[in-house]
Amino acid sequence: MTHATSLGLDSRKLAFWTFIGSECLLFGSLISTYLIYKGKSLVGPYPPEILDIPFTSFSTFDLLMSSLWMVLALAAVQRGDMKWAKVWLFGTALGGLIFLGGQVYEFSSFVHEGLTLQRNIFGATFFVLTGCHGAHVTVGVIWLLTLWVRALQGKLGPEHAMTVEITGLYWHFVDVVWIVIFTLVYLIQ
Amino acid sequence: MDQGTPAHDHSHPTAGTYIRVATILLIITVVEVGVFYVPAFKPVLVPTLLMLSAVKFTLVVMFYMHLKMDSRFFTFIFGGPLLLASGMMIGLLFLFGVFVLGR
Amino acid sequence: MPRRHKRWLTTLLLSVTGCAGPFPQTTLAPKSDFGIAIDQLFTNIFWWAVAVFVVVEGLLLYAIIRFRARPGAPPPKATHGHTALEIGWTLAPAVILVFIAVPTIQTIFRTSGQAPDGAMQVEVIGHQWWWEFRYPDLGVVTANELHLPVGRPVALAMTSADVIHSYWAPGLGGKRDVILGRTSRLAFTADSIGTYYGQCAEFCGESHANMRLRVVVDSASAFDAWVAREQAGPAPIAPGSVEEKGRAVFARSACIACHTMEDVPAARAVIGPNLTHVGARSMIGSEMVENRPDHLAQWIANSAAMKPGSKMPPMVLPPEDLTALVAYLRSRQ
Amino acid sequence: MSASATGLRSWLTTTDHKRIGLLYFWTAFVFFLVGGLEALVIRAQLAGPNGTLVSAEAFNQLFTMHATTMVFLALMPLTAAFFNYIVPLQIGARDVAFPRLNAFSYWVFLLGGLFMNASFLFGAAPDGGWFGYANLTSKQYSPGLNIDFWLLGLQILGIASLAAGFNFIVTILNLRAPGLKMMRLPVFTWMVLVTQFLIITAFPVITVALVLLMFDRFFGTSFYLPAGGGNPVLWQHLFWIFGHPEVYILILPAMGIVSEVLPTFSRKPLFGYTVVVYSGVLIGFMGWGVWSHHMFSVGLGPIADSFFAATTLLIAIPTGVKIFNWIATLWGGQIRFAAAMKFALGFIAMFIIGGLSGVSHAAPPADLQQTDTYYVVAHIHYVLFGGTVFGLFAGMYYWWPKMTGRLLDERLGNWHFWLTFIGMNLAFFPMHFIGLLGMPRRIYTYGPELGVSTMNLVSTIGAFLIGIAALIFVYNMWRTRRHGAVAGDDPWGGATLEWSISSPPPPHNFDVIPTVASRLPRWSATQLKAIPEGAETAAPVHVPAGSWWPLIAASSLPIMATGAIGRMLPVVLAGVAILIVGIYRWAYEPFEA
Ligand code: HEA
Ligand code: HEA
Ligand code: HEC
Ligand code: CUA
Ligand SMILES: [Cu+2]
Repeated sequence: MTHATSLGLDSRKLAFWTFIGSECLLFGSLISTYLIYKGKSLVGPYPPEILDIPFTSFSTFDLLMSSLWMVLALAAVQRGDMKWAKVWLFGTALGGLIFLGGQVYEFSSFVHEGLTLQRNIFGATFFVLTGCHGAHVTVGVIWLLTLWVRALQGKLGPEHAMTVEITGLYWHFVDVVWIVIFTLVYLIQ
Repeated sequence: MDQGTPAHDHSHPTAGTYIRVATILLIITVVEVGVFYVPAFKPVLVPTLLMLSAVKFTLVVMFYMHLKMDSRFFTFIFGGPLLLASGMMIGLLFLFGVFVLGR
Repeated sequence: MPRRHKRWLTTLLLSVTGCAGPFPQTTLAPKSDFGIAIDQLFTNIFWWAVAVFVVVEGLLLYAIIRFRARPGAPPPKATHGHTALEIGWTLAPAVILVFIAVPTIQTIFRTSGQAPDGAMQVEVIGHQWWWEFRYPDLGVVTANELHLPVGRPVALAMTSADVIHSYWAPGLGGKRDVILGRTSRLAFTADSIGTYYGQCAEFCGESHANMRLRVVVDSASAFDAWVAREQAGPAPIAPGSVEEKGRAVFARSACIACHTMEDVPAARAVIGPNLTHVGARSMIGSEMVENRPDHLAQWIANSAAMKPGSKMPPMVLPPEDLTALVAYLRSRQ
Repeated sequence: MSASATGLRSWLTTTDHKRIGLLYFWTAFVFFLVGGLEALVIRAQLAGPNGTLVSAEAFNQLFTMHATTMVFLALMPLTAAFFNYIVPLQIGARDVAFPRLNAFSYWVFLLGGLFMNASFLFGAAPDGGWFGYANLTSKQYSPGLNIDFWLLGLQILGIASLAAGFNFIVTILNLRAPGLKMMRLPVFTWMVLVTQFLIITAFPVITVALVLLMFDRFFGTSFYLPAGGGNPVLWQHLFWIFGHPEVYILILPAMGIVSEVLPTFSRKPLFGYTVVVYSGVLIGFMGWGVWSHHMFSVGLGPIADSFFAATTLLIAIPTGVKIFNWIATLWGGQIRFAAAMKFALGFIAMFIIGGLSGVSHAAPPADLQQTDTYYVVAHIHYVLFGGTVFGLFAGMYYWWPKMTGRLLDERLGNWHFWLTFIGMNLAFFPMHFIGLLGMPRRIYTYGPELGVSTMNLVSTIGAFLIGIAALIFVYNMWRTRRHGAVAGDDPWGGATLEWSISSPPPPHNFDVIPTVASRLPRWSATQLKAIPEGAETAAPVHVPAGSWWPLIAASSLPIMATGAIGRMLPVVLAGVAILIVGIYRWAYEPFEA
């Protein structure tokens, strides 16, 4: 796989950055939809009545931390320090799981308070946007756990640093999207 | 940009840098949430929050995703679509007359 | 000046195609300020396009003929570019585009649907697959046949009851989509008396092709007479007449679930066209068929046979009831 | 055709870009015939007033499927066939960057196309028009399965395009032969690169638009329904934000092909290479800022209309620059009228007409009379048929010998060209008048009083002429298999790398990866040396064995879609399971490319 390439860049990494570029448009469209429909709900619950800022701030914190664990995991793999790599990889996945748990809790409490997909346009746009992000987190968690298991099996080593780096790119991108969502959906009501 | 650039050994930043970035990110997040709760900020809330989240965005992309040290090419591949996405969002918001900044 | 070009184009058209007019939906013979503004703009662009076409295709043809391979000719000289030329053929189109863009933008603002004060207000509502026209100031509601006075500005405020349609009467100007939950506007002044044909221009489902309309532009007095008749309320019915029987059939049938009929108190529904003056319309089913007794009877018995997908279900009635009903409808002048 | 393995299995598991290119070609060509057949039925119905050949319902399905098939199942994949076959050869690579992903793209495309067309078996072919405007596509107004097939089918096809997009961007950027700098790339490869960027940025937008529609139809949300606070106009914006770049996705590869064919058959390098490349990039970029020109009749307000009119008009400049450079390429050349060249010249001539009618659409007030009439239908067929299809035919005649080792017959090619050329002008030129005289598009019938009956008849005759021409071409392809003249490595005297190897190329393409020292490596004697023609094969080149996993992973998508159509959750989950297994096995399968 590692022929000399024209740009001197790893092909998989290049492909992955193109993919991330493409994802920008995906989330851009979803976020646009959310913003366009902001304040267009015909019936409540409306965002200020239902969004829980302290709770979501914690989720945000958690996701930011998991990004830190991710870079540390990559640094460990690059050093060849597989012991710490396992720790950080698992930590990152755990951060993702906590975030997802929070989202499950948030969604179910919203549904409890009467906000569903069908209830109003806020519900529809909110669930589809954050749900799409959540789906990305889920994929990321599975991916991270896969790497972690392979690390436990001893099948992941410094020679796979690029794989870990790409996983990291994905994970940080998901984090970056959340940074935007947190501001546009939660803080700017 | 073409031939011969050997896979340049983009020295990844050290754990120290990562932790410093994380600290800044956390502080910004705290400020964001704080600003949200302080009534005095109401008039400038939206621009402030947009700016803060842009800073966070940039930090993560620059340091955690290594765009700062990595090949310029990645910046281009990511920046182009990001630009299109932003243009599309701004255009759509204008067209639907919900330009949030102007509220 | 623009009129001359237009006639020129129509003549070309006739000679090229061997088709005989009249073209009831032509966009090339507009009879309103709105239509004329569009036509002038289009004529302008058309001639620029002709000029570009002649020059560029001419060059292409010349090159093809002049530079075809000849046996034994020396190999061509390799040219890789020519800066002055390149700048030239970037600038030339740019200049032409300025000549197109300026009148375009001027016309956009002139035709943006802003009506002058005192314009006659008409509400247009698109339905699958017919048109409802309401005159809020006159208290008149009709279907598929829009009546307008000549020389008086008109402001159309348009929306849809279901999917997206597009109101279009080419002789009086361009089209505009009508969309549920949104009001679109058109404004124009018709400058000639006559009947203008048009149809729905946005694909709206099975009978999109059959969602036609006509605009009857009348003199002020004739228009006023039409309004007076529409405002007059239902035509009286002689006791014991077949029309009276027909009214009874109407009143006890499903018709009242969908239609408004002023002299049938129970019939106030707005799913289908208002039938109070249905007898005065020249066509039924949005220009599907002439308004004749036999057509009405067929329509009521099975409208979908005339108009695929019609939202009016087949009405099964005994023949004599149907005859009476048709007579009654015919009498709703 | 790669000589090594044969048999069904080798095709199902192939990861060779040349084989995948051929698979793309034949699949897309069949879809082209199907889409053309649908067009012929449309034309037969409209041959005279009050046509009764098909019902209103069937007609609506026909034009929807005609356009959807032509755009997504015929023209895009035909361009993809050339990306696959030619791009790696032009850049001196042994394969694309991700051969298995490439196979995956093809299988997803094939299965997505079959899924969409399976709707015919249920009498529920999509019928909302190719841009499926909301709210006609809502459950309320389209209760059948028609729209479900359409939206799920498009969603699947989008995945195929996206996957191919990433693959080709990386291939072109990263697998170029030594010395092949970006500004030495053949123009075709350049245009492919621009196209792929458009694909990876435009398709996510329609993906979102379709996801929202899917939620409306499957889960009762109101994204496009005013009754629940939604807005049908949002669909139009999202669709055209995708849709306009999509039309450039369709034309840029054809422009690239023409930029290869013209120099070869004029024996002159492309005039203004740099400008042609940059104008292509510019067209792609500007294509992002014009989408609302499809929505002038919505009434977005004078400011928005003026903005989009201006941006749209601007695109005429880089397009014009290309046209002038092509003409300058011919100027002073030695033009040989091979069929490939005829189609390339036809492309220029016809595309100008389509571009000029486009400019007349770009003036919003004028468009208020033109939009949704046959005048637009004329525009789209001059650019799509006169443009893209002509370009593709040029490419087929040009590269056929490289792909099969035999030349297409030129005499039949001559007939093919002239019949197509005459047929298309008969078919589509009258549509300008038909539209200006007031015939809307998408109507299954019209009255004799409209005065357009004769012109419609002429148009129908033209369409059938195109059909005959297409049959001649099919016969030509068939005949050539055995009786075509043997091509040799380089029948045309082409300038680019693909002509330096045998026809068809060996599985590994290049015995020795060439070193490139100029834009036209085969045209200057000094450069020719750089290509070790017939050089000793160095070490035997390893060719990967192929893989089942792309096909298996791809098959999960129509399974999920079938589950969704039938509202059968277990089937959807089965599809998901297959996908996951497929991805894991794929990821950890030993594979060397
Ligand atoms: C291959 C596909 C393709 C291409 C290349 C184009 C190219 C262009 N298109 Fe077209 N278009 C379509 C495919 C394409 N289009 C399709 C499929 C639709 C309809 C979709 C649907 O509704 O179903 C459509 C519809 C469409 C509309 C909406 C019409 C309507 O629905 O009302 C408009 C409006 O502005 C438009 C404009 C243009 C313009 C300005 C160009 C320009 O890019 C053209 C530029 C080229 C030239 C101008 C000619 C060469 C230039 C010169 C020789 C220089 C000198 C010229 C001048 C100074 C003018 N197109
Ligand atoms: C993308 C490219 C593309 C191509 C190549 C074509 C090709 C053709 N198109 Fe198409 N068309 C569109 C894209 C295209 N079209 C689009 C986007 C629309 C808008 C749809 C909408 O409104 O939603 C449209 C709409 C459209 C309409 C308007 C329908 C309406 O509004 O009601 C018409 C009408 O004449 C038409 C005709 C044709 C014809 C005659 C051809 C001819 O060029 C076809 C040539 C014919 C063949 C190549 C047939 C060859 C095959 C055989 C002879 C039989 C083979 C045998 C077997 C398969 C067994 N097209
Ligand atoms: C379920 C609703 C429904 C019922 C019941 C119904 N109609 Fe209709 N009717 C419609 C609709 C909708 C139209 C418009 C159809 C079109 O043009 O596409 C219509 C059109 C008509 C027209 C043509 C009007 C015009 O101006 O073109 C007549 C006449 C008519 N209906 C008479 C009747 C009579 C009489 C009955 C009862 C025997 C009846 N309708 C019952 C819905 C209904
Ligand atoms: Cu209403 Cu088309
Ligand atoms: Cu467009």
